[in-house]
Amino acid sequence: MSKKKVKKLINGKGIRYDGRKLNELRPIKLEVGVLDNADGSAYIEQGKNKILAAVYGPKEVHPKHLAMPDRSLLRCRYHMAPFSVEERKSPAPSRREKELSKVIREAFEPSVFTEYYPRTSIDIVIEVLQADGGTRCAGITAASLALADAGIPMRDLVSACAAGKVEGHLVLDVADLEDKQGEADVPVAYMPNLNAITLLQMDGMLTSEEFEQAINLAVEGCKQIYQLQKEALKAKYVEVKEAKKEDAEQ
Amino acid sequence: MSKKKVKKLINGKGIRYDGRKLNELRPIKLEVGVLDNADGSAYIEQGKNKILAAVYGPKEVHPKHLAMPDRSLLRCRYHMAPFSVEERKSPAPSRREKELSKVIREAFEPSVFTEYYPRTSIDIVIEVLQADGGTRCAGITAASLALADAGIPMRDLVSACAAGKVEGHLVLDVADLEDKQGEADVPVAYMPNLNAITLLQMDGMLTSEEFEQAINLAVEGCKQIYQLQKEALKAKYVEVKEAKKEDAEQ
Amino acid sequence: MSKKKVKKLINGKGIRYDGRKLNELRPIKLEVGVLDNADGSAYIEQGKNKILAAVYGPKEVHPKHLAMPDRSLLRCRYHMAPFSVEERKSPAPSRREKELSKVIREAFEPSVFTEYYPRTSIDIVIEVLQADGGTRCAGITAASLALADAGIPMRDLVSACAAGKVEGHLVLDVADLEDKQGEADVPVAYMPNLNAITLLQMDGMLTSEEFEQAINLAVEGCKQIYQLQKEALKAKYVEVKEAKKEDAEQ
Amino acid sequence: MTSSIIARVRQKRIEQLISLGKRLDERGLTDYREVQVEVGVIEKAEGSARVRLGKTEVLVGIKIELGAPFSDVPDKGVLTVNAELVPLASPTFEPGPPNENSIELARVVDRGIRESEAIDLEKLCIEPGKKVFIVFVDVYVLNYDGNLIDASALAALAALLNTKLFKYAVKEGEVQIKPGYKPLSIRNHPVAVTFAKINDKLVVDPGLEEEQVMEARLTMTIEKDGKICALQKGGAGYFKIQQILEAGKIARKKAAELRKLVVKK
Amino acid sequence: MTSSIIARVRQKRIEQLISLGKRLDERGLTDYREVQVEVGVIEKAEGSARVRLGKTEVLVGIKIELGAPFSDVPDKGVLTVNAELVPLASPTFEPGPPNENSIELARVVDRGIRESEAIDLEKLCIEPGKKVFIVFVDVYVLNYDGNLIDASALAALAALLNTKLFKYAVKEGEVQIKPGYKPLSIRNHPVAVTFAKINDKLVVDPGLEEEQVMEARLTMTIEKDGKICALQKGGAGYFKIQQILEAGKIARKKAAELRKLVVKK
Amino acid sequence: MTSSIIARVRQKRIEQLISLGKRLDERGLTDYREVQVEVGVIEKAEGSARVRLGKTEVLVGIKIELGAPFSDVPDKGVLTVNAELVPLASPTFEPGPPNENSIELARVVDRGIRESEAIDLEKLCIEPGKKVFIVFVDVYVLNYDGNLIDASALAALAALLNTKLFKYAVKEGEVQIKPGYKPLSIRNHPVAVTFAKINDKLVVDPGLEEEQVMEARLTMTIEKDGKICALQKGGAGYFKIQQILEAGKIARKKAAELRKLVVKK
Repeated sequence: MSKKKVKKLINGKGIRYDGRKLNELRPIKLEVGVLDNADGSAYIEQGKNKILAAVYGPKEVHPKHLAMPDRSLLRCRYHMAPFSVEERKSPAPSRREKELSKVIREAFEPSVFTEYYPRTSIDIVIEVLQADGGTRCAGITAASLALADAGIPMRDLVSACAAGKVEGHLVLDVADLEDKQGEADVPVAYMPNLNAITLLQMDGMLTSEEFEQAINLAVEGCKQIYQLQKEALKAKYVEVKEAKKEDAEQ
Repeated sequence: MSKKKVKKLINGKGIRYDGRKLNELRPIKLEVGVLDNADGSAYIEQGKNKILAAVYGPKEVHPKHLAMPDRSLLRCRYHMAPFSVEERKSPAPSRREKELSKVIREAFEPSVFTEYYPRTSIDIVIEVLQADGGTRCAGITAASLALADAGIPMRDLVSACAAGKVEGHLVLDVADLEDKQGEADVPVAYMPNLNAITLLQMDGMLTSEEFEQAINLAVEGCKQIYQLQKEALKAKYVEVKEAKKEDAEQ
Repeated sequence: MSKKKVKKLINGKGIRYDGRKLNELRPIKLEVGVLDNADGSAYIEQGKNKILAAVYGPKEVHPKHLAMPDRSLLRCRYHMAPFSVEERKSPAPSRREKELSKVIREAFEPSVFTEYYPRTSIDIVIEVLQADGGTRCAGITAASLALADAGIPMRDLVSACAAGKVEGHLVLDVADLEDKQGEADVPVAYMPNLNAITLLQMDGMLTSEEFEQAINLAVEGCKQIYQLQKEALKAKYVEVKEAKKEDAEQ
Repeated sequence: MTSSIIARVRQKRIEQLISLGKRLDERGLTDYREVQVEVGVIEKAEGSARVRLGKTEVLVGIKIELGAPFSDVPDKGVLTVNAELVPLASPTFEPGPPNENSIELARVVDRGIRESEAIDLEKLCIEPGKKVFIVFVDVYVLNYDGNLIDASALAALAALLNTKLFKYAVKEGEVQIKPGYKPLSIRNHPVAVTFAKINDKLVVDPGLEEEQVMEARLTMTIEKDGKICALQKGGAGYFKIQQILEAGKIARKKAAELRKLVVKK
Repeated sequence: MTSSIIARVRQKRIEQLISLGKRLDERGLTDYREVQVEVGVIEKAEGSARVRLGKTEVLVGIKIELGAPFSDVPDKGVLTVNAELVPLASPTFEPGPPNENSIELARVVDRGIRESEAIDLEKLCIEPGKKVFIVFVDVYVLNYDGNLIDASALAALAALLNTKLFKYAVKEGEVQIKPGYKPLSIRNHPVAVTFAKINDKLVVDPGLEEEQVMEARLTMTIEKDGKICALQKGGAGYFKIQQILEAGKIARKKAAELRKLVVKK
Repeated sequence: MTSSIIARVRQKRIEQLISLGKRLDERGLTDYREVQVEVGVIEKAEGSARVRLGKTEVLVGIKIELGAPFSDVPDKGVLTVNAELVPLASPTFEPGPPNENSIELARVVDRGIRESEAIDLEKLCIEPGKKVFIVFVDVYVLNYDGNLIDASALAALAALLNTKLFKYAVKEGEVQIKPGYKPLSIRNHPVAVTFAKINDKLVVDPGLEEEQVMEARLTMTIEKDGKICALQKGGAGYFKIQQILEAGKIARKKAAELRKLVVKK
């Protein structure tokens, strides 16, 4: 976290620079089934984040020696497009991208019934087309929908959201500028029905009281996002049903 | 194409800076069977180009999973020696070399009866020792002889030559300086007996009339080179026959 | 060898800058069985060199296609820690490290009864934690103990030591500064019982007389180190026996 | 085995249709699939465009940065085209460094832009031999259903036309960013038209299934005045001269149609 | 198969013990294994420390060099943490470029140092935008018996506290080394505490066998005033919020104990 | 299996011959195969030479470029030797980054040139610490029939002796190329002589089949006054001290013979 304060981010009334209240999410747009080739896919816009997620699988594992006799191999690739950030990013995966790929995969491990598909792999691909803070969380939110869209059985959807500390205030859904100038960022992935935290990281510094508030705030955010995810799935389901009806009527 | 005109390349009488007429090839020297280990090999000098081509195969494919049940796997590596160009080239294959390796391989695909040797590979190696413009074409011309030298059955020899546009004139067999200062370069690979164009690329700009002339000019060049290739093979064949006769006489 | 004389390294009485006589080894400390996971391990301090060696094997070869039907595959990795030298070294293996890995492996080939363990591999790992000249020799001395510690049958221990020429004098066990300012460095690996030189390299310039003296000097050094190796193994053996006795007595 | 039988049946079907002048999706032989172009989709990039060609979907983002010129052209900015076949787009795309397919794609797109001199690279020189603008054209394939070259070239052109360049001043050798933008100067409009040769006939804009059965591929990039500015033959087959000349005529017509979709009057 | 049966028996045993509040090596659930810290072990490095955590053994060496700052923080020195899982340390460690495990290890250690602002990076700036000190923290794993993060973070802290910075003067833009050293200014003391969740219970400092059966892993890095300065959940399982808050309390206590081993009063 | 029986029969045959002082190709034990040296074969390179040692064929090209010196020797030019085992040369050579064989080859050639101080690197310094000439020696193996080291070292020496350095002037810190060339200053002439130990006997210039059965390999590089300037033992076997000293005597003689082929009086 850079401590250089470039701009006042929260005004006296507790309103953030983008007009949000402290515990308010950015506008979120979710779409399910947006890519033709993938077995499942979803698109998320959250603030200026624009992220695509795709799922391929369950499918034959390549290379074969990675196949597991008792469950499916879950793989994940989190990747940012070269043009997604201020300064062009080399398309070769950075250390950051490799770490996030790992923790995102681990965020889905508790969700997916991998034991249903031994000797296969399920590949999650997250491509950040435009980054605006909180890409790992938004990527997880989208990827969970892509898994559902692919028909992969899950214990629960995974919803993800960060809380953070900015200019002394605990805030929900940390935006890019808040992340850069703020005091802490706590990304959380959560399965609401199981009360299970499946990803937890933190940059910054928080007292234990602040941390407790932050994690509760993030979990509240996850629950709101969970509702949006279910609506997005329902919208897709309805769309498909209507399309089928139309087909039948023709 | 750089448009900086460093030097007048064609004089008022249509004579090029190296003394050639517009539709004249550079001096070409072809030798077949120049390397001891390769199953087939050839050497070409065309202008100051000096290029070796070798063929290994048909042979067992390594790694095995690349083997194809119904035909031979044709592979090609076009590579420039670090000392072949003005400024030392890193020996790691460049993007250009990777693209040329692909299109050269595709230039030979229509020529080789790959179906005769299922589950094998045929490897074409082209090493540019000195580059003087038109290395891909000269490399193809040599590699075709190397394939013949290796006894690989072919529908026809592949002959290659570029046409181009320099100072407003269409010219045959574009040299390095003409390529750098000229307006267009159209490399063509051609099987004369089948009237088949197996490689076609272009840098530069041409009207459709110019393009039609250029491609016809390049094909004429290919036909001349075809004769030279056949002579080179005959020379080798005679040499081998005479060597055998000598052996027999001893 | 840089010829820049920064400092007088040998005084009028033939005493070296670190107080040693010309034919004197640096203080050497050897410890066997220092790492818990490795099948065998050893630690050496020689001057300021600090080097760990570990052996894993005989074990299944990975990848399998490298396995040999009639003997064990000996592999070696000589590697320097980034902080082992003045200027931080990138952890990616340098060309020097790759060459040394090869010649060190070849220094052990004549020693190990690889034919006893067909289809397996024996992996030697040498990690230079601090470098002070003569790391390849010190690494070999330690790795030989690690092989013994792993219970790998050997024709003889391999002992290694360099001789060199510094300010016109032939010296034993060349230190870093002597290597940098000196006229020649001749690292030698040797199996005393077989009178077998298993590694020999040289940087610098020597007349044939000097070379003969240097190689004899290095071999004398190896013989001294051989004694130290045997003592280190004995110390370990006694320690184990005593530990077992203690276990029995408890 | 079964799948290869199905594949052969499918191949036969495609070939039969084409010999009748028809195609699987009921297009004519020289018809493009539906083309959708959307620009400015990535606000943070200096330029961007998404092109859909039927189900093929490509996103191009343009970034502009300061850097050094090449030593042999010290007075020109630098154009760099890169293509990523991201694993989103197809079960056959593997993560990893660019392979020959993505390199070819990038280089064919590059050639069209470079040879038509679409970007005025001289204007991107700040200090000759020292500092120039580098234009990064990143082609990002999102869904692969055939004919990536045409979709990518079109998206690249649309993105370039949509690109803004920040204003700057040079003070004592240092470049200072000033408020405001101006459009990147684009003076030519190269459009790629790709043909597949199937059963010895030419079809434009091959879909994925057509690509899988085609004998050879030919891309012709046509600039705004109808000149050819790049060519690329691909695939294991060959073309007759006559086919290439015929392709040239079609390409000019098709390029003009496609160009209208991205170039505003 | 047999080995996997043995593994399952072992797993059962570990789980049963933990449900009784016990562990394989007779530690309590919140006990660390024996910790040994040795500093200055690599004289040629600017700083160094070896930490043993039971049989886990990690060496950290610090090198300081001159270099350029990042363009977005021109007035700060650079911290670079790298971790090597060298093949010495385990039969499962392969030579090669860093994999996701070594990258995660390095980044979690980095985060604790960076976020607690342990190093005063402003003081490592020599000439803004041009020349700064780069602090290389190289984590070298020598023997792997579980809980590399805590051992590495502790060794990194001990090494940093042991680091000397050469004195220098800047003359006409050139840095000149002067005789003598001063200690590197370290103003905070982050300590990582890692929990394994096994059979829904938390244990600290998991050994290798515990790591092999754990459901999930949680690392909390605690700075000198008891604030949390880095978090990392790992592993295929999950945590309940209550478990995380409980872990926070234990972590603060454990971190204070560990800190005493490396920070001299 | 059959091929390995044939190989063993062949091995026996080679060993028997050598015990009788003979070799497969009727050479004596200390005879080289026919050596052909051709210089200036690559006109565009600053220097070049092709050496044929029997059927082994190596091409060396020299390029000279401007660059920065190493920080620890700011007043010297840079020598860089690289070797490529190009897939032209043998069915066993795979494309890809240098492996341990090509690295060893390059480094042994490098050592002979560097340690004999054949190139006067001080003369290649243009501006200390800033700008020097870099001499790239690229070894390109065209046909592999054993003993690459001797062929490569000889070709490198011949190419260096054939190398021209462009003239230049330094104006305001910029190097300006001037018309004309002068020869690169070469002040020593290192020549490598390689021995194979087969059936406990030494043979020089081993051919490929001899390399396949040899127990060990020893290269001695001898400079113009008969001093040894580089050594390299290779292979899985060993040497007795006496064998090494004996090799030294032969090497000096052989090196003098080979040197005559490339150094003009």
